[in-house]
Amino acid sequence: MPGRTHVAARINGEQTDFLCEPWQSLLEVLRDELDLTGAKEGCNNGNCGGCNVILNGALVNSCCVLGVEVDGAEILTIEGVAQGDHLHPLQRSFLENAALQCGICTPGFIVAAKALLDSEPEADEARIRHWLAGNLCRCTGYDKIVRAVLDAADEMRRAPAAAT
Amino acid sequence: MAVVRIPALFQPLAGGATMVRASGATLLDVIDDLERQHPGFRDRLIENGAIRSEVIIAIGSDEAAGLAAPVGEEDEVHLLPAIAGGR
Amino acid sequence: MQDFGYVAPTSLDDAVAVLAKHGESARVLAGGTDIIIQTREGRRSVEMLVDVKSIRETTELTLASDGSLRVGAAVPCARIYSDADIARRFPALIDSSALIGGIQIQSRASLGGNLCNSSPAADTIPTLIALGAVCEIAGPSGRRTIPVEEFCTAPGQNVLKPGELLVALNIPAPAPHSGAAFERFIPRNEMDIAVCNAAASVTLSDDGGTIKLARIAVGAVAPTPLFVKAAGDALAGKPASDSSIDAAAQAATDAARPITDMRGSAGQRKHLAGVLTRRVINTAIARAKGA
Amino acid sequence: MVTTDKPHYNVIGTRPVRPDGIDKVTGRALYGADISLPGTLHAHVKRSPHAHAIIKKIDTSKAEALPGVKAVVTGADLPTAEDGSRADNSTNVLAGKKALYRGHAIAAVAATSEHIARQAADLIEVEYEVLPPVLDVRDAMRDDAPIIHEALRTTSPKGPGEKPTNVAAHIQFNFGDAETAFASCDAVAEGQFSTKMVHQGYIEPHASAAMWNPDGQLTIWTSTQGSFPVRKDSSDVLGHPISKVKVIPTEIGGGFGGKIPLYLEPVAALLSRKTGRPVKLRMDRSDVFEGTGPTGGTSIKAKLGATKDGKLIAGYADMAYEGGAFPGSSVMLGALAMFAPYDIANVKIDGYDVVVNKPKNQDYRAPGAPAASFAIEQLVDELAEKLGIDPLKMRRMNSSHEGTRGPGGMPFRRIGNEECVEAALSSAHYNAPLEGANRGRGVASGFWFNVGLRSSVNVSIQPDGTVNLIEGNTDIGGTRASLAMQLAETLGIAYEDVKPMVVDTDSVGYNDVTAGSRTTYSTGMATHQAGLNLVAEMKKLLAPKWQVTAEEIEFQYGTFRAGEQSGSFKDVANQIVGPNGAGLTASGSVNAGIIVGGAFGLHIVDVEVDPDTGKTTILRYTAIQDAGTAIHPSYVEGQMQGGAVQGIGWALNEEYYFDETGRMANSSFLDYRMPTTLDVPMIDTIIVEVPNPTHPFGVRGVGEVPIVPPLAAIANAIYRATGVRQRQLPMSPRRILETTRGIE
Repeated sequence: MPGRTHVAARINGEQTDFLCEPWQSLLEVLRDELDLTGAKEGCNNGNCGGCNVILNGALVNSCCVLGVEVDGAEILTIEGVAQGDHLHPLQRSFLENAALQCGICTPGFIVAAKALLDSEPEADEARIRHWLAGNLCRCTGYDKIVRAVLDAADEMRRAPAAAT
Repeated sequence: MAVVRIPALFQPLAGGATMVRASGATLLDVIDDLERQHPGFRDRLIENGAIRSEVIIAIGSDEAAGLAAPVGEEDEVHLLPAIAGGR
Repeated sequence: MQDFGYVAPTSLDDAVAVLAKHGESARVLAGGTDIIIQTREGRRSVEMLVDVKSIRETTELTLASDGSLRVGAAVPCARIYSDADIARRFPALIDSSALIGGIQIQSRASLGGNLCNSSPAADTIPTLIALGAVCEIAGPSGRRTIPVEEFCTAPGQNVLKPGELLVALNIPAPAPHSGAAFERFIPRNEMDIAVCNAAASVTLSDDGGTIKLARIAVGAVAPTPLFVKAAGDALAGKPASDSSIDAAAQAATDAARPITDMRGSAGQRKHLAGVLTRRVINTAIARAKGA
Repeated sequence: MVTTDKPHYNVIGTRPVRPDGIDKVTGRALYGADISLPGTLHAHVKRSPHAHAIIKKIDTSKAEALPGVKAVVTGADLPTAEDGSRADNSTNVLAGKKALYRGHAIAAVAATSEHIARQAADLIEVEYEVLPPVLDVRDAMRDDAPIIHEALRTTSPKGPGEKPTNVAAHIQFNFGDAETAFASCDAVAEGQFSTKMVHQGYIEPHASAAMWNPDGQLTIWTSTQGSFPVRKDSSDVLGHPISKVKVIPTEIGGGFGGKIPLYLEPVAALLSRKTGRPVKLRMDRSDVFEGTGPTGGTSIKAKLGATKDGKLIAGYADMAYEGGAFPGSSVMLGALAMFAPYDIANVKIDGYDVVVNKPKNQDYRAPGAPAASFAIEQLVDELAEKLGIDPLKMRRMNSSHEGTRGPGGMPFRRIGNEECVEAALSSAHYNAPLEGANRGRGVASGFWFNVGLRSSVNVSIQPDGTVNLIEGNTDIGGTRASLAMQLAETLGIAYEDVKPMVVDTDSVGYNDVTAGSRTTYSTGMATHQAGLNLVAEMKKLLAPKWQVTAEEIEFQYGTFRAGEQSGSFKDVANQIVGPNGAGLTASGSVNAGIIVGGAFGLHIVDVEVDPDTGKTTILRYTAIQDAGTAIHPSYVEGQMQGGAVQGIGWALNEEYYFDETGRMANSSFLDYRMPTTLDVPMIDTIIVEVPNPTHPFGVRGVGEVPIVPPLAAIANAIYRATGVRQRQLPMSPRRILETTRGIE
C-alpha cells in the first residue's frame, strides 16, 4: 500500500504541513495529527454536523473529506473563529442566549452558522433552520440556538467589523 | 399508634394486610413492633443496622433519614420498594 | 477504515488508465459523501480511490447557448443551485440538488456521484430521467453515451465497466411551454433517504390546453429508479385535467414494486408513488404555464 | 413566569453566562475522545453479530499476531464469584458464556493505532451456536419463549417463581378497590398501548482512557454522568480496591441517563494492566446504538374510569417493560409515575420486568414515565371527550395536590400540579383559535420525581475575596452556573466571584450521578450548607478581631455586622485570608434521600397531519412546568425545550427497527431519525414557581419532567386532526397511513 502523503494547507490562517494516510479523514487529521480537537465526531458519516469546518469557503463535514484531498486548501475550524481573545459575535451570542447545554455540538453549529452569515447576513429564521438542518443537537431543542444565530446576525449587520 | 402502610411486595409477610398498626417512638421501635406482629419484616427492611438500600421508608410525606427518625402517634409510615432504575 | 491508495489524475486519459489498471478494486471519488462512508463502514471494498476533481471535463458546469446544460460529473450540488441562470431554466434540478443531505453534503455531493452510487432512492436520478438527461462515459475503448434511465442496473450497480468513468451529464434544453418538478417524501423534513420520490417533466401545447409530452420517473419503489413510460403516455395528447393526472399517477403506482424495510412499507411506497406523481405533475404544469 | 411566594433574591433568577461557556464555544473544552496521554494505545471492541448465541470458542491468535497489536482481552479476564458467575454489569461489559444481544461486547484489542486495533478485532475468530432470539416483550413472557437466562426466576409478592422465565419481576400496587370502583363508573376508557426501544441520542459517543500503574493505582478518564459510581462499579467489576481507583471526569457531551453505567472503563483498564501503557477506547455511532443502554420498549394495557361529572375514580394498568438482556427495566418507575398527576382513590397496577435479546435497558430521562403517560393521558383525553368536558378542565378537576396520595402511597407535600393546569388554561396558546383542515390541538400532563441522593462540595476563600466551589458532579447542562449562583446567593456575593470546578473522585467527597433531576437540587443543598459553614467559620475568625463573640455577629445579604461594626464579605475575607491570614475551607455534604417530592408539567401542542402522506407537522408548542424556584431561568427553559423536542422525536419517528434476527437495521443518525432544526418550531415555555419545601431555595429538579407529556400530547392532537386514536409509537407517517387509511 502507498505510504503517507505530504499535504500542505492553510488552516486557520496558518500554513500547515502534515503527513497522512490516504484513508484518514480530514476530521482524523485535524484531531489526531494536528491536535485541533474542536471538531467533534458524533456520527462519522455526515449526519450530525459535529465535525463541520469551512473548506475553501464551503461548509463541509470533515468526516466526509479525506485528508489527502485538502492539499492547497484553505480551512477554517472552530479554533480559528475567535480572533485572539476577541470572540466572534456568534460565540458571544451562544453564551448570552444559553444556546448550549452539554456543548458537544456547539463547535459544529458555530462553524455552520458562520458559513451562513458570511454569505447571507440577512438570513431569517426559516433560512437559519434550513441551513442548520445538518447539525444535530439533542439538548436544546434548537430554540435558543436559532435565537442565538438571529441575534448574532443582527449584531453583525449593525457592526460588520465585529465579525471579521 | 402509628399506621404502617404495607405495599403489595410485603403484604404476604403481613398475612395480606394493607396496613398494620405498630407502636414506637422511633422508626426502629416501630419496625421491632412490626416484627413482633409479623415475623420477617425486620430482615426485609434492615441490613447492617440501617435501612436496606432496596427499600425507602417514609414517615408522612418525608423520607426517613434513618432508623432513629422519630415517629409520632398519628404518623403514617410508608414502606416503598426503592426506585429500581436500570443499573 | 480499510487501507486504500489515493490518486488524483489531472486528465481523463490518466483517470481511465489508472481505473483500468486497478479494475474492480478502483472507485471514483468525487464529493466522497457516499464512497468515503461506504468504504469506512466496509460496505464497498476499495483498493484505490481515483479523485476526479482535478479533471477539467468532470468539473465544468456549462449552460450552452442552445439552452442545454452540461454538468461535469463531479460538480457539487451547491454550485448547481447557486447558479441563477440554471435555477431559472431547470427548477426541477434545483428541487433535487438542494435537498440531498444538509448544506454540508451539498458542498461536496455531485449529480455524477449520486448517479454512480446507483441507489434506488437517489434524489437526482428521477429528475435526470424526467429531463431526458444523457450520460457521457469515458473508458479504455473511448467515449459512449447512454440515457440516464438505462444507467442503473441494480441497487448500487450500474453499466460502468472496469476502467470506465462518468464524465458528465448532458441535459437537453427545455422545450417551449415545458416545466418539470421533483418531490420526495421523507419522515423528517431534511437529512433522510427518500421513502419514495418522483419527477415529472411536461410540455404543453402552445395554448397550454393540452399536454403534448410528459416524462415521469419514480424512485425507491424498485431496485433501480423507474422511468414510467406508461405514466407519460397517460398524459400525452390529453388535457391537463384531474382525470389524466390520476391516470398517470395510477400508472406510477402500478409500476412500483417496492419492498418493506426500515424506511417504509411496500404499501406506503406504492401509495406515495401515486401521491407524489400527482403532485409533481401539477407543479410541472404550473411551471410550464408560468414559463 | 408564574410565581407564588418567592423571596427576594439577588442572584437566583438572573441569567449570567456559564463559567465553562468560553471553552465550549471556542472548541477548547475537552470531552471524552479529546483526552490524549503520552504513549497511548488505542483499542477497539469486537461485538456480537448475533442477538442470542452461545459463545463456544474465541480464538485471538491471529489478532495477537498482527504487527502493532499489544493485548487482547475477553470476558475470561474479568474476575468471577466463587461459583464462577459474574454480576450483570460485568457480563454486560464483556460477554460470558452467551452473547445476549447483537452488539454485546465479546473481546477487545489494544494496538498502536485504532486502525490496527480495528483490523485486529476483525481477525478475532468467535465460534457461535446461534439460538433463537426473543425480541418482543409480550412474546418473551410466553411459556414457550426461548429462555435468555436459565437461572432467572420471577420475583413477586408471592415469592420467587419455580420455572426458568424471562419475567424477572412482577410488581404490584393496589390502593383502594379498583374493581368495585370501575363498576360504579359512568364512563370508562381503555386501550392497549406499545412503545418501541429508543435511544437517548446524546451526540458524543462514549469514550474512556485508563492507566493502570504497576503499584495498582488505576486512573480512569471518562465521559460519564457519575464519576463516583464509575469508581465503585469499576472496582466491583475488576475486583480492585476502590481506594486504588481514581476517576477523572471529562466534559460530557450529553447523557440523559445513558452515561451512568460502565461500558468501556473496565475494558480499557484491563488492557492497560496487560500492556503497562495508557489505553484509550471510544465507540462509533453504531456501537453506541447497538452496544449501550437505550430504554426498552413497553406494552401497557390501561383502563380509567370516571363519574359523569368528570371525577376520576378508578385506574388499572398492566405494564410490561423490556429490561433488555438483563433484568432492570423502568417498570417500577413507570408504575409509580403513571397516576401521579391525578387524585384517584382506587388504583391497581401489575408491572412486569421482562428480559429480551436487546441491549441492556438504561435510564432515559424520566425513565418509565413517558410510556406510562402515553397511555394514561390519552385515556384522560378520551374520558373528557366522552363526558363533554374540556381536557384541561378535566385535569383541573382531578389534579393531585398537597396531601394527595402520590406514588407508592406517600402524600405529596406542596406541589405545583394545579398551578401548571391553571397556567395552561390562561396561556396565550390555549386561548388562541386553531383553524384549518387536518389540524388538532392536544394537551397532556406529566410527573417526575426529584431524586435526592448524596452530594458533597468544598468551598474555599481566595485572597481577593472570591470563592472557589469544588464539586464532583459532571456538568451536563449548566450546573456549574446553577450551583455557583446558589453559593453566591448564600454568601451575598456576586455570581462572578464564585469559581466552580468539577474535580476527580480523589479531590472531593462522594457525589452521586448527575441524573434524576438532582444536581441543582441536591448538590445545591450541599453548596448552600457549605456556604453557611463557611460563614460560620468566618465569624469565628472575625470575632477576636472585632472583640465580640462569634454569636454576636450577624450575616445577611453579604454583610457581617456586630453592633456598630460591619464589613462586606470581601472585606472580611481579606482580613481573614489576606496577606497575613490563614486559608479557609468549608464543606457541605448531604444525603437528600431518594424520593423528595416531585415536579409536574403540562404541554400544549398544535399539529397538522397530511392526509395523503400521514406526516405530522408540529405547528406550535408550549411547555409549562413547575420549577420550584428557577435558579437560572434560561437553563430551565433549555431543559423544557430540549425535553419537549426529544419527546417529539420519540412520538413521531424514533425507534429501534429490528429485523427478525435481532439486528438493528437503523443504527445511524441517518435512519434513527432524531428531530432536526426543520422538524420543530420555537418551543414556548411558561415556568411556574411553587417553591419546593424541602430545598432552602425552593428548587425542584427540572431535567426530566419535560419528556413525559409530549408523546400523549401529540397523540391527542393527532386524534383531534384525524379522528383516529394512536396506540403505538412511533406515530410515523407509515403508522398514520396504516391507522387512518389502512395502508400497510
